[in-house]
Amino acid sequence: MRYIQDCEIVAHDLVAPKHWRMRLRSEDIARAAQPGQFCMVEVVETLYPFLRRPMCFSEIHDDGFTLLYKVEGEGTQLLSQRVPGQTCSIQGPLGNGFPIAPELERHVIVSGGIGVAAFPALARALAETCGRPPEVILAARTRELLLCADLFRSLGCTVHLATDDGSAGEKAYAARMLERLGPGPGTLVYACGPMIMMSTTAAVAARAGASCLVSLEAQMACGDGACLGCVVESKVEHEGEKMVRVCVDGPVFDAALIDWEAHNTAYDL
Amino acid sequence: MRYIQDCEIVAHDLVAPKHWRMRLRSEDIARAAQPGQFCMVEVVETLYPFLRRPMCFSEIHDDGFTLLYKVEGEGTQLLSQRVPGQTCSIQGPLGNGFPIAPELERHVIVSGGIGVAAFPALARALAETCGRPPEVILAARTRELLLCADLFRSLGCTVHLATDDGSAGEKAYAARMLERLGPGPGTLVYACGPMIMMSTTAAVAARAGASCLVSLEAQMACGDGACLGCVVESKVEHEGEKMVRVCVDGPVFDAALIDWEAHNTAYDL
Amino acid sequence: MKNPVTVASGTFGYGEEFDRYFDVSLLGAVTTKSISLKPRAGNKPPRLVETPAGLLNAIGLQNVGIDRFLSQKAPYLRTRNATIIANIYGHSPEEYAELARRLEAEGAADAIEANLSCPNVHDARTAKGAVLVSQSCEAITVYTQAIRDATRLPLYIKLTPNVMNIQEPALAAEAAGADGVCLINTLLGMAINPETRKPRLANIVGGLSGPAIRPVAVKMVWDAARVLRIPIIGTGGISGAASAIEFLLAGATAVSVGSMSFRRPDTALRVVEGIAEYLKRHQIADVNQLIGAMQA
Amino acid sequence: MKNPVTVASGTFGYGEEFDRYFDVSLLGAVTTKSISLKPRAGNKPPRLVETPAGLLNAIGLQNVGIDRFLSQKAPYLRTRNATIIANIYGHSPEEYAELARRLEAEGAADAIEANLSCPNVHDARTAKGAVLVSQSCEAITVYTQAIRDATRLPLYIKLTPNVMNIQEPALAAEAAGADGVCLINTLLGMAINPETRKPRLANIVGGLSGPAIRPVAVKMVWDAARVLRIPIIGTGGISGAASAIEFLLAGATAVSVGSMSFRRPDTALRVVEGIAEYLKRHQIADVNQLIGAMQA
Ligand SMILES: Cc1cc2nc3c(=O)[nH]c(=O)nc-3n(C[C@H](O)[C@H](O)[C@H](O)COP(=O)(O)OP(=O)(O)OC[C@H]3O[C@@H](n4cnc5c(N)ncnc54)[C@H](O)[C@@H]3O)c2cc1C
Ligand SMILES: Cc1cc2nc3c(=O)[nH]c(=O)nc-3n(C[C@H](O)[C@H](O)[C@H](O)COP(=O)(O)OP(=O)(O)OC[C@H]3O[C@@H](n4cnc5c(N)ncnc54)[C@H](O)[C@@H]3O)c2cc1C
Ligand SMILES: Cc1cc2nc3c(=O)[nH]c(=O)nc-3n(C[C@H](O)[C@H](O)[C@H](O)COP(=O)(O)O)c2cc1C
Ligand SMILES: Cc1cc2nc3c(=O)[nH]c(=O)nc-3n(C[C@H](O)[C@H](O)[C@H](O)COP(=O)(O)O)c2cc1C
Ligand code: FES
Ligand code: FES
Repeated sequence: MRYIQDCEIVAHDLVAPKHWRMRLRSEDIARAAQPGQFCMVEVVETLYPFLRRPMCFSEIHDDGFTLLYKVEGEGTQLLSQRVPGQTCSIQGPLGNGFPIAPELERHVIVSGGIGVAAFPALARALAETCGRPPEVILAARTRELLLCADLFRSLGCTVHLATDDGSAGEKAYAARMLERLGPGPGTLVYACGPMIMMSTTAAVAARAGASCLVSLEAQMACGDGACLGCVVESKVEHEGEKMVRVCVDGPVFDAALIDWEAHNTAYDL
Repeated sequence: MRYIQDCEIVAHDLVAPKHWRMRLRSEDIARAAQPGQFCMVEVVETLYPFLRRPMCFSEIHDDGFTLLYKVEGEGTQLLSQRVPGQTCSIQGPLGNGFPIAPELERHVIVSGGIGVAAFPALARALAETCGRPPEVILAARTRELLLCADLFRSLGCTVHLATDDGSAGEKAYAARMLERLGPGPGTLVYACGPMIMMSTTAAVAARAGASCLVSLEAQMACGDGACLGCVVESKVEHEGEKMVRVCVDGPVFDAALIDWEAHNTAYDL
Repeated sequence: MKNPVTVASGTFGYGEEFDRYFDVSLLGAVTTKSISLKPRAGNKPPRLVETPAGLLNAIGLQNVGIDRFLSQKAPYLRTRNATIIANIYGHSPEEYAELARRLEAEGAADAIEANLSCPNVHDARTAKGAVLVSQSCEAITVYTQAIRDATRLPLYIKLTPNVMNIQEPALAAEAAGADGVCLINTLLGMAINPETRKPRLANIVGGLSGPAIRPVAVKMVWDAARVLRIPIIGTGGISGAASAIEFLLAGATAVSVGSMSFRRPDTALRVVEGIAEYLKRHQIADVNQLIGAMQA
Repeated sequence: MKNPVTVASGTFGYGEEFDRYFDVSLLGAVTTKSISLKPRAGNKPPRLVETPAGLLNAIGLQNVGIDRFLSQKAPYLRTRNATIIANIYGHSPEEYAELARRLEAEGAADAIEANLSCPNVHDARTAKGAVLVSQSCEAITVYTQAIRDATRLPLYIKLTPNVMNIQEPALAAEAAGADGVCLINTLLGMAINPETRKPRLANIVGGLSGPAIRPVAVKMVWDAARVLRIPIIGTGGISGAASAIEFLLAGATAVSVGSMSFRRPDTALRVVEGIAEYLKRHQIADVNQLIGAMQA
């Protein structure tokens, strides 16, 4: 099921500099949404910005869902000005969520910066279905950008903090932290964050024989597979195509399929 | 003095179907503004709608001013969604206000529909400087669109109501009401409303030997005399030009100078 | 067509992507993504950049190729009872003719739209002079005749706005046997990221679409309508019924909704409904009364 | 010019209208409204209609004429210490030459910009083929040479984007002796009110400007920069420093802020300041290092 609904903004708070949490009401979308899926958010009613903005479901509640986003440019800046009581048009859920595999031994979430957005919903689902909450590596530039740590702890997760400037946790890169946790063939790693963080994390997992899923970003117009704008190059052909669409073939991909070099060049990240 | 200021929205209320009253804070603009002048309002931060919207000062307070507007299209629709606490960029005051002439015997305001917007500020100024509050003819399509009647009464004005459907006051056109008040050579009529109402009011005044000032509308881009977009045809040349600019040569004009036929064709009203 | 509303090629996939939002058989027709003989991978990403009230794209005609179109995409649309306008793209008049022939032979299209105007399949750095087929009246003649000879299906020629006077290519298409023209394809454009100093599209140049270009498109439809006897499908920045009606009044016989489907997947359906509501409100019996009915 | 930022003709009046918002001598130059030999009344209203992220205008070159320009407008700008680019419009090469001669003789301009591209002074209903001077390379040559012979002031030729390939008219202007070109004037466009079925402009057709057209303008500047040796003034939808820098990176030597001055009268000054801030942040010593510095 896919919906386009005007959802009421229930709460909207600045949680760190330039980072906002917005709770929206929609029982339909909440019922249909899976961790790792995303929605397309209309940031303003008028047609500039023209396109919706993709945002993943950060938390999924009984009566709605929560977005967690960073102000990057014009669109998210305008979104941040909306206030509770107003409505916001949401299209979703879209894309493929994270597969939940209780049979695996170990689940490790590796999150960098705003890449954390999708993980509270995933952590809750894993905690509920796998018996054991996932381990979480939470990395960010600086202390105040380490988001959702308490939320993960409240779900029972062990949280390993890392910052680039050493202001909290370890002064280390996320991939290095993963290496030290000693992943193995029975480990499933879920990574989301800057491109370089995902590619290095994928490399660490590969060397250890662990599986690694990444959640990718790309410029999107439709979110529905129609515009062919959001493609990334895959190492393996998918239905005869070298180009896979982040919106419908992803956003969650097996890291081993992604041509990281091509992707880095394209998005310059 | 002209300002471009981000003014705080102090209050914003729906006063009749599709009609809003917005109070903004700015001591600078309030100090500089004259009844009949207008400002250019940025309805959204983003560039669609691209242009500001002209709105006259409806009331002028010590610490700010009030706008009274009707939702006509996209721009005013977006403006109506803003909430107190947010700011709104205002450019002004612009244009020429109403001349205040205490030496004249009689002052009659003739208002049609949202044309009433400029008159509360004018009525107060006249009441304060002329010793005697102006008479007001307040016409609208229907009862609930007769705005500001109590405000005028609180200033001591005699208010004559008229509606097209007879739901309040008389079922009569404003120009006809003016005729019955018997204006004469010592009377100054101030008219604002639909084009047809202003032209018929001007004709009544002319026949009675009364002066008549009208406040015109036109499509505006700059509000400052630069774009030459807001012109109307004048019967008399102004600095060698047949075309006069509503923004800087008006918006208040002597009705006798306006080529009503050309203006009606142009704006199709 | 049961109503004068279709969707613009490349903005509605193969129709199936939108089936989950509404019943696509309610549209006058579904116009599909440009199909070539061989599947095409398209350009490298980034392929999209948003611009003020618009969108630049350089997809590069990624498509599944005629074989998969015939075996999967068209049959699916048929199960949905959609009228199909198949948009085609080739590298020579012969390729276009071959595509048209196969589509007709397999009953996979109710009409053909030949894209002679895609801005994203040439290297912008070296291009000089006429680089799109529809920038040359001679080329339009040759291509249109070749396709005309290959099919009896209604044939629409899609033209580029990047010309000095749209009347010339439109008349060339008409003279060569087209049943109609589609106006407009995207306007050439580009954008640069000041922080990285790189072009925002991997292809550097792309095609501009969306509400931003609507005034340009309406003008071109009006220009063409004054000289053509064949119908025009008006396209460019339609965002709802009001803007669709603008195109009809300017002289378009039908309209196609393009990029706006990205913002609201059900825009085309809303346009169908909005036009019906408008006709009722204005007590107009037949939508054809609106065509070219601007009162200048 | 003390900095590479000016304003677009017709969007900044004669400069004096903006003097109350900031000191106009802080701009590289003030480009004034097109001036003709006789005063012009311009077109009938409505002359403006807003479009998505843009503006259609059909002012029709209303202006005070060269006499009042020389006696009032230029002297006022001189008292404000502004550098003046005087934009001129005539009905023949001789009229342009005469305007240039008088401006130079009276010291009323530091440079001349010849508007060979105003879309609002022809009857759109009957126009066929090349209707603007700058749609014909031959005409550009004749007009440019005539003005060139009349003045030694720096001469910029302002071109229309309504051509197939902007390189041709740009090269024609260069070959005929222009010191630079100004790209772009407005794109032809129109809009219709569906409720009244009337065109929204009394002139029916107008010129489209504003952020909506920026991608088209950047592309044309980039195209022209690859073949010209003379400087380009980039214009079209500049709304702040970031978009101004886009034009420089594409190859413009200077930029002019147009319609955005309507939205924010101090935009041009903000662009001056924003470019300075950008150069500092990126540790670039000279703004000229940005010109054509896109990394493709
Ligand atoms: C599937 C998916 C899920 C996402 N979930 C989240 C989320 O939960 N929280 C969050 O903060 N962000 C998320 N993003 C990224 C978010 O969509 C972009 O930050 C946002 O679109 C930027 O919009 P803007 O108008 O503010 O920035 P713009 O002015 O459009 O651009 C600012 C910068 O952001 C980049 N950008 C723009 N659009 C995208 C995009 N679609 N993807 C990646 N980069 C982009 C631009 O290249 C530019 O560098 C997600 C993206 C995708 C594809
Ligand atoms: C000097 C001046 C003072 C004004 N004061 C007020 C006021 O106090 N309260 C108030 O409600 N309105 C006032 N107006 C009119 C107001 O500016 C328009 O209603 C508004 O701009 C419409 O914007 P929109 O985006 O909602 O409508 P649009 O979608 O832009 O247009 C909707 C309709 O309004 C017409 N319109 C658009 N702009 C103008 C304009 N500038 N003038 C006249 N008609 C226009 C259009 O032609 C169209 O028919 C004033 C206009 C002027 C020129
Ligand atoms: C992402 C995208 C892909 C497109 N692909 C095609 C295509 O394959 N074939 C074609 O003829 N036109 C293509 N177009 C052009 C559209 O069909 C249409 O002519 C143009 O976008 C203008 O309409 P709009 O402003 O409503 O989008 C594409 C446009 C976009 C935005
Ligand atoms: C209201 C208006 C009036 C204009 N008048 C002139 C003019 O007199 N002469 C001229 O050469 N260009 C004129 N132009 C074109 C601008 O100078 C500029 O080339 C165009 O608007 C594109 O820039 P922009 O998108 O930044 O506005 C005018 C533009 C507008 C919007
Ligand atoms: S966003 Fe359109 S195909 Fe993915
Ligand atoms: S609004 Fe620009 S001259 Fe009046």
